[in-house]
Amino acid sequence: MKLIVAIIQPDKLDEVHQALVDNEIFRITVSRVAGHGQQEDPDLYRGQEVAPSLLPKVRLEIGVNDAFVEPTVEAILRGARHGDGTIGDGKIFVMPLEDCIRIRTGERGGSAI
Amino acid sequence: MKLIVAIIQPDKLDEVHQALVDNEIFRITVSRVAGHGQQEDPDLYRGQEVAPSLLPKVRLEIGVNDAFVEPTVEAILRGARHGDGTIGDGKIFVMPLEDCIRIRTGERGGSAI
Amino acid sequence: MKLIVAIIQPDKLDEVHQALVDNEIFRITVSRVAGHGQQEDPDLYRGQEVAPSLLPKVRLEIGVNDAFVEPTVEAILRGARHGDGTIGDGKIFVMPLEDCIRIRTGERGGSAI
Amino acid sequence: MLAARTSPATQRISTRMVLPAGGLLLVLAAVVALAWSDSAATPLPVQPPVDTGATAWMLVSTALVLLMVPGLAMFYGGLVRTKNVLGTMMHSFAAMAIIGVLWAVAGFALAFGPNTLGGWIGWDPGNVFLHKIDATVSPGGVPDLVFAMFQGKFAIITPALIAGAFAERVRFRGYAVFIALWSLLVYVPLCHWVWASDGWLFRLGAIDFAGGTVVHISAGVSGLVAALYLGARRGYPQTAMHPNNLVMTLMGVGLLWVGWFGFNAGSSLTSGVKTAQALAVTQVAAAAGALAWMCIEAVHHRKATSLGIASGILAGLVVITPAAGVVQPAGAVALGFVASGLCYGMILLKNRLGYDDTLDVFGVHGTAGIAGAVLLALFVRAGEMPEGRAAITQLGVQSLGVLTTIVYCAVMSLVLLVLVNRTVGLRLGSAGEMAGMDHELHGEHGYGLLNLN
Amino acid sequence: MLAARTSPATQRISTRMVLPAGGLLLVLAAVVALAWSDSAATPLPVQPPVDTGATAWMLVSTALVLLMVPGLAMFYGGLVRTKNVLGTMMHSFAAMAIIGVLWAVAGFALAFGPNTLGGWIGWDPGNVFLHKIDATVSPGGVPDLVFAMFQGKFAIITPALIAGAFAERVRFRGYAVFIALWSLLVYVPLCHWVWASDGWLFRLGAIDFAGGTVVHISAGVSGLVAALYLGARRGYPQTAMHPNNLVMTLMGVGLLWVGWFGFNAGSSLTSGVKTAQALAVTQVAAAAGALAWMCIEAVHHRKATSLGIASGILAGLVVITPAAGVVQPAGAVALGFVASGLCYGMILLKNRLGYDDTLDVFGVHGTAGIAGAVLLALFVRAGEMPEGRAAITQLGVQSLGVLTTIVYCAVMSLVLLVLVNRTVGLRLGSAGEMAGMDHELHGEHGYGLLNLN
Amino acid sequence: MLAARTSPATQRISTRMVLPAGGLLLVLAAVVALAWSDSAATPLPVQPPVDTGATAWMLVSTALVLLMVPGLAMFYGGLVRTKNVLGTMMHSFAAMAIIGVLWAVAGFALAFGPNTLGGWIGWDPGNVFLHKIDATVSPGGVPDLVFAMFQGKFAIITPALIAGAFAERVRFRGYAVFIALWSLLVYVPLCHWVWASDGWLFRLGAIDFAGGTVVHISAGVSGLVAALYLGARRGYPQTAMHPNNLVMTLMGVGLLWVGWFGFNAGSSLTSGVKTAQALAVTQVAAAAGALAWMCIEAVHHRKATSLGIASGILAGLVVITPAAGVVQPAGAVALGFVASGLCYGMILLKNRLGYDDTLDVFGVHGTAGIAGAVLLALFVRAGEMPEGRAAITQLGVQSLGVLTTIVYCAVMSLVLLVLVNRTVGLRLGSAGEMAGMDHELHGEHGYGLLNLN
Ligand SMILES: Nc1ncnc2c1ncn2[C@@H]1O[C@H](COP(=O)(O)OP(=O)(O)O)[C@@H](O)[C@H]1O
Ligand SMILES: Nc1ncnc2c1ncn2[C@@H]1O[C@H](COP(=O)(O)OP(=O)(O)O)[C@@H](O)[C@H]1O
Ligand SMILES: Nc1ncnc2c1ncn2[C@@H]1O[C@H](COP(=O)(O)OP(=O)(O)O)[C@@H](O)[C@H]1O
Repeated sequence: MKLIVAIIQPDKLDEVHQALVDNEIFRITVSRVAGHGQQEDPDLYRGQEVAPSLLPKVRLEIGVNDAFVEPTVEAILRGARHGDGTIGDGKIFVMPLEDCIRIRTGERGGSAI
Repeated sequence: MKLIVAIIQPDKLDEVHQALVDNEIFRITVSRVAGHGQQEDPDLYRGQEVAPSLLPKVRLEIGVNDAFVEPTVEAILRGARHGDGTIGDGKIFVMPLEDCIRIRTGERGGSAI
Repeated sequence: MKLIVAIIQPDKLDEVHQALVDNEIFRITVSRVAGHGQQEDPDLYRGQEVAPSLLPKVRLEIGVNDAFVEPTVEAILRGARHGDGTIGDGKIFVMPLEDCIRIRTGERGGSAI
Repeated sequence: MLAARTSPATQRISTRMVLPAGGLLLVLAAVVALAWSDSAATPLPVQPPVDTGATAWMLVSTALVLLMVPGLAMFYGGLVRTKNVLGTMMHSFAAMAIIGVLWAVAGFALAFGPNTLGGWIGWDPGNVFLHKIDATVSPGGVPDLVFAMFQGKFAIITPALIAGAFAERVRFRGYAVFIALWSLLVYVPLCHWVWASDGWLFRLGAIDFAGGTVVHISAGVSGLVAALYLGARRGYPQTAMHPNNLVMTLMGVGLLWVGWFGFNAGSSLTSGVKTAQALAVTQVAAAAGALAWMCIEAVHHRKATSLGIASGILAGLVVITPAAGVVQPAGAVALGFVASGLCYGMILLKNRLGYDDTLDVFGVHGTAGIAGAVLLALFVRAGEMPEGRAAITQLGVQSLGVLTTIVYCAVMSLVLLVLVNRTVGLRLGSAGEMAGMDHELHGEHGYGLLNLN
Repeated sequence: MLAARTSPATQRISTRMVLPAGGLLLVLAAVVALAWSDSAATPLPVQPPVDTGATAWMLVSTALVLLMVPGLAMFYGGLVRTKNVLGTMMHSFAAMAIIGVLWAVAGFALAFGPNTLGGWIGWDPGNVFLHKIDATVSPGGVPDLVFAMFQGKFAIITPALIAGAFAERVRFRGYAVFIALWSLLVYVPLCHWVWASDGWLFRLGAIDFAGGTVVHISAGVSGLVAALYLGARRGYPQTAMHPNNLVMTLMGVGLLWVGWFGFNAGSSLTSGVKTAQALAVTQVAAAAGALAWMCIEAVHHRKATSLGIASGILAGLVVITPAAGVVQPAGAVALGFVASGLCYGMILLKNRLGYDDTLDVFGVHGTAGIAGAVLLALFVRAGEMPEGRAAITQLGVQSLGVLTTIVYCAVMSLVLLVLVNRTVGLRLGSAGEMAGMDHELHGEHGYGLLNLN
Repeated sequence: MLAARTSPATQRISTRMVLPAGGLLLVLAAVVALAWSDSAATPLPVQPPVDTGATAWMLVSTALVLLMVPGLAMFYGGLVRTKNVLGTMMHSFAAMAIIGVLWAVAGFALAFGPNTLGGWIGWDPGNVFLHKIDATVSPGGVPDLVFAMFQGKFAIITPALIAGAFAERVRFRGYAVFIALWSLLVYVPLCHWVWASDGWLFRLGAIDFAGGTVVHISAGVSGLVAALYLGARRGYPQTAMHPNNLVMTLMGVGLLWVGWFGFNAGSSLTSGVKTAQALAVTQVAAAAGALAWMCIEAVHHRKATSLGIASGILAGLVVITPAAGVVQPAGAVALGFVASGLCYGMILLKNRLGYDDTLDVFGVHGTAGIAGAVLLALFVRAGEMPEGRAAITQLGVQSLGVLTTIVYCAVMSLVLLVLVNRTVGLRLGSAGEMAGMDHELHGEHGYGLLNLN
């Protein structure tokens, strides 16, 4: 099992979500975060361009069985890109997941994902 | 050492927190997230039921020594269930944790947890 | 590759960020969280001190190549301490990271970090 | 008495309104309206001329007191937890809806009609739906409808104030029924006693310029009884419960201050020197209350809080309410200082006693209301008391009024609370309380910040 | 006609103002101002005495209607998604800026000048920049400038209302041009027909006390046409789109209610019995609307929502607008109930039909506006109709006014929408819509909560 | 002089009030109040009759100017970082508390008493606690207490404006002492010079209708001096510091606009043609300012921001303040345009110079205030200047008034800043600045969204 964490642009959440559903990944956890990378996206403040050091991003957290790692990554790549890829499109991190427990039933492991 | 991430229902935070304290887990980090799973929990909007694709959830992050994994999981299971378990009660993920550093002292490893 | 998660005090975000940049770590993801540990930091409410069970904290998430683990940890320690270390200064967790994908290009592994 | 004066039909209407049902009412209202719109053609007796200036100020005062309702919603809404913000604000808005209709249908007729049932309440069947005063003008030159609407706003805000005492733990349905009954059986009689020209407290010469007893003591005491009867919130006081939005609370107190000018200076029912005096002391007492609370906190905790300044403003505004037209600025400063001191102490006492008057309705409105109603006797302008009366006598009269109000409100509120809780249900269950009123009772969330798409 | 009356110079000014360019205008304005400040020295004819009371109330009403603009911004702003909150509020504020200037430059002269172009519009070149009425007083004793400003606020709020129908998907630039044109070519003629003393609907005896047709039906119908022409938001209705801040929506509706007192009671243009009547029914209808909506939801979904209560307030306020000075409280209750029922039904119908009238401008303002303008004939006071006219005849006249308004607004709005969309561009592109108006069009974010430093 | 006129006792009171101590004061106030409530029985001389209409409008204006204080709190509060939102709002609310009391105790007596100390200030010991004017009516028919309260609101808002210049980096305690001193030593003298009938600038025929010099220039200049003396925020300008809640800033500017009607039109001290003129130009100038700023941004950055529209509104409102009663709508449009242009330029200049006038108090209030006070001479109605005076002479007089104000404020503010910073401490330490004022100084958090239980 793996835990996949992806940082994407907020405006792509819908499309990523759709792409995941298309690849049969139905369960995700989402949060608002702020990110610093290469991207610059200034706001305006009284006549001045202000480039915030932290830009709003969305963080996805998805626990998957090993077979689903590639479909998940592929779905995110498909949904999260602006055009052919633009600076700020984000990152995907894949981490080992040792166990997963469904709270409702207490089930463990792959079937609980 | 393990890092335990749990996604629970917001209204169970208090009880989970209490259950953790009962099992002598005192340090946690909490954040608001939104989750998509099997649960549906519609809001009303001008006479219409609107089922949001993302429901409010709470995310717990707890670093523990190996001996505390089971007590932690057990406490969460105990505190987070609605009745005998209801859809939407959430998930627990257990990940390997290679190191832990207490910023205040610089201590490392199990004693820093 | 490692994923480093750090929980720090909100007022130290700027300094930690600067310290990371000084150590040539340029990409981070930040979120607001709430933490429970040893620290107590009461608010006032109509003449009464109210110690919240959860205090505002900032969570950093940084994916790094192995060689950068120590510089990252060192930068966080340097930036996040109040004086010589004060209760509530936070924790750093280091987790194994199996893969990293840059969404823009689809690059994988160490070069995508 | 009541039966002899009204036709059974109208009577049935006024009873039915208590329950927010409305379907049948719609038809009835239409019929009644049509009937009356004809009869309105009958010529009116000669009227006093309209004083456009006094009327203008009373119209404005009505608008200002209305502004207090969203102000209160914001003040209270900011102090509860995120999951209850809408439910708490709804308490104010529902009072607007329910009492707003009820007052026009029967409340005004009951409060300002001639004594009935031995003076317990008034009743003027001609003023069901404010019919009789449709085009009449008071001797002061202000159309009676304006007075009725101005008074209606007081009737709205009083139950909304109570809601703070049992915030975060009541069912909306029960609340709606409770305030409807409370309004008819507690507020309306009190209002009649104190402000109707044949009310017994009015006749005794009790001074209550803008509602210290009628509004604040009644809300404070009823709130206290409700808080005690319904019990504390789950987890109180061990769990720290943080205000979700003190920023909104500050905005709310700003609107309350502005609206209070209408509340107090409008209670002069004219636009002249008395009005100016009421406005001036309102301003000064609020500032003094805020300053005093700030100083107390600075001494007690070395920090002045924004909630403290807001509470001080409120304490100052409440304490001056009964006294607005009758004391001078120096007295207002003194009252403002005293009020903040007493309220601060009362809240500390509450914390020690451990009951859960959630937003300190008794702690602020009750305490400062009592202080104002009693102490005003010490600061009153010489000419304002019934001729030849000594300050000490007036103090006695004031205390009598206050005591009666406390006892009446406590007893009646308890009866109504038990009644509503046992029938419709008032106290929210533990699961609902955990989930939060907003989603549980109203199917909504206050802030959608997390919903990203 | 128009050409014959104005000098080419002034004409050019009034045309140019339509585009928010301003550079040249500044110079022109300065010149004009200097020229006029001299000419103002010519002695004025004898004037009616000022009624300070009526003037005071009209000044206040002007301020209250202005308060509705931020109120509307908050109401609308709270209902959209986080990424569009500022852009949506900007629609109200931009109306303040654009129509605020336009009205002073030419709008008032066009709306309240004598009939021109066969009565389609008015025109009084002396009132460009409100010059002629600088110091005149109306027979009612209110300075004409106050009336012009009061009316100007109506001109501001009407296009701001429309914006709710196409919220979350228009370009700011196109919106600015659209409302400027719409104001001159739709609002101003309507306003002239209904309220100018030589307007044809006014002469027919159509009753529109405070703008049921001019403001609400026109905004509702134009909004509907715009929603249909521009199409739905990306993802509507599959994607659930949650209000970002219902708390703010509640605050907004509170301010709207308060402001509406100015809107309706101010439309009496005096401070007397008629004003009191207008204020009373406004209050009662709003409460009745809220109560009805609450009850409908309680029956339909077993939950009363805060947005429901807010919508009911709005429905009640809109329905009473055309009827404010002419019905009695009982009629107001009836109208409030009917309005909430109809609006609730209309919104359900919209959901079934699937078009995206985003914030239900037609569902609330159009529906309740039509209901009020037509049904008021059933509840009107006997003395309010042109002598000897039967309720049924009045109903016919009202319907004629409503139908004309609907047709005129629908056709003209469509023409303007096509025009603006094809030239300046009105519909926002898909990428911009995904990114959100706030950052895309205005370079800002509404809430900076995530920015920690 | 001062000593000769007051009894030592009252003098001590007025001095002591400067420090927010209050304990002793309470007792004193009570004594004084009791003493006076008796003496108030002495018969008053024959008074002018009350004009209820003018009084109504002045009461309303007082309420409207009070509304500006929460409006300002919201405007400023929204622009700072999340950790400072309450502390910033507290600056406005504390001004309400401190100056609110101070004005009643001694401020009014100092500002509007007869010349003393060679005309530097006024003093009327009878008006300590507004005693002498308790029941008097001005020749215009407005009770003097209303005027005193109306003026008191100006005294409150001016120091609150200054706070924007050193937002996010001052201690609350020092701020409280600073504004108390500033109010007595800077505001009160200025107010006396310009508005008291024996003030030297008033006598020179300087036109300052509603406070361009007294309020805006004084706040702007003092703010600038404070920003320079206290230095920039930690990290400024490298670190981007984002507004935490532009949504609230927009709400705030809405309330400011509404409140400004009271500010400007209320300054006519009546309810008539002059009032109407003041209200009209206020409306038009604000709209013009907003429109101009919108256009400038659209040209400069291809995007119109909501903060831009808000700033333009403010610029327009400030520029018209000194000119409100004396220019015509065309002039108001011109002034609004010019003001936005100048303020925009001034802020760009500030960015280049690098000093940290955090919320652009000088950039907006100072700049537009100066522009308005000087340029009004070009647009003034013929009849408004002292007889026979040419525009150019008036321009000279205006410039003299402006220059004096600038110099006086700059010098005195600097003295007070140094004094307070060295004694009580004004500049917040680096650790406190990082932690944020809300938690550090007030023990609170503005938004509790993260506190989940
Ligand atoms: N190594 C990393 N650790 C943590 N977050 C990262 C890392 N790299 C990228 N991110 C996140 O992804 C976002 C996009 O990164 P950016 O550098 O702008 O894009 P790209 O990698 O396509 O050039 C950043 O704002 C940050 O939140
Ligand atoms: N595989 C997963 N990856 C990430 N989050 C998950 C996963 N499974 C569940 N969640 C989180 O847990 C929440 C509850 O899941 P749900 O499917 O409703 O409950 P259950 O598993 O009990 O049926 C979801 O809203 C989501 O936030
Ligand atoms: N084992 C842990 N798991 C998760 N979060 C932790 C853990 N230990 C500390 N934290 C986070 O770090 C913060 C600081 O911890 P605290 O105990 O106050 O400091 P210290 O360890 O220096 O005494 C906590 O509020 C919490 O958010």
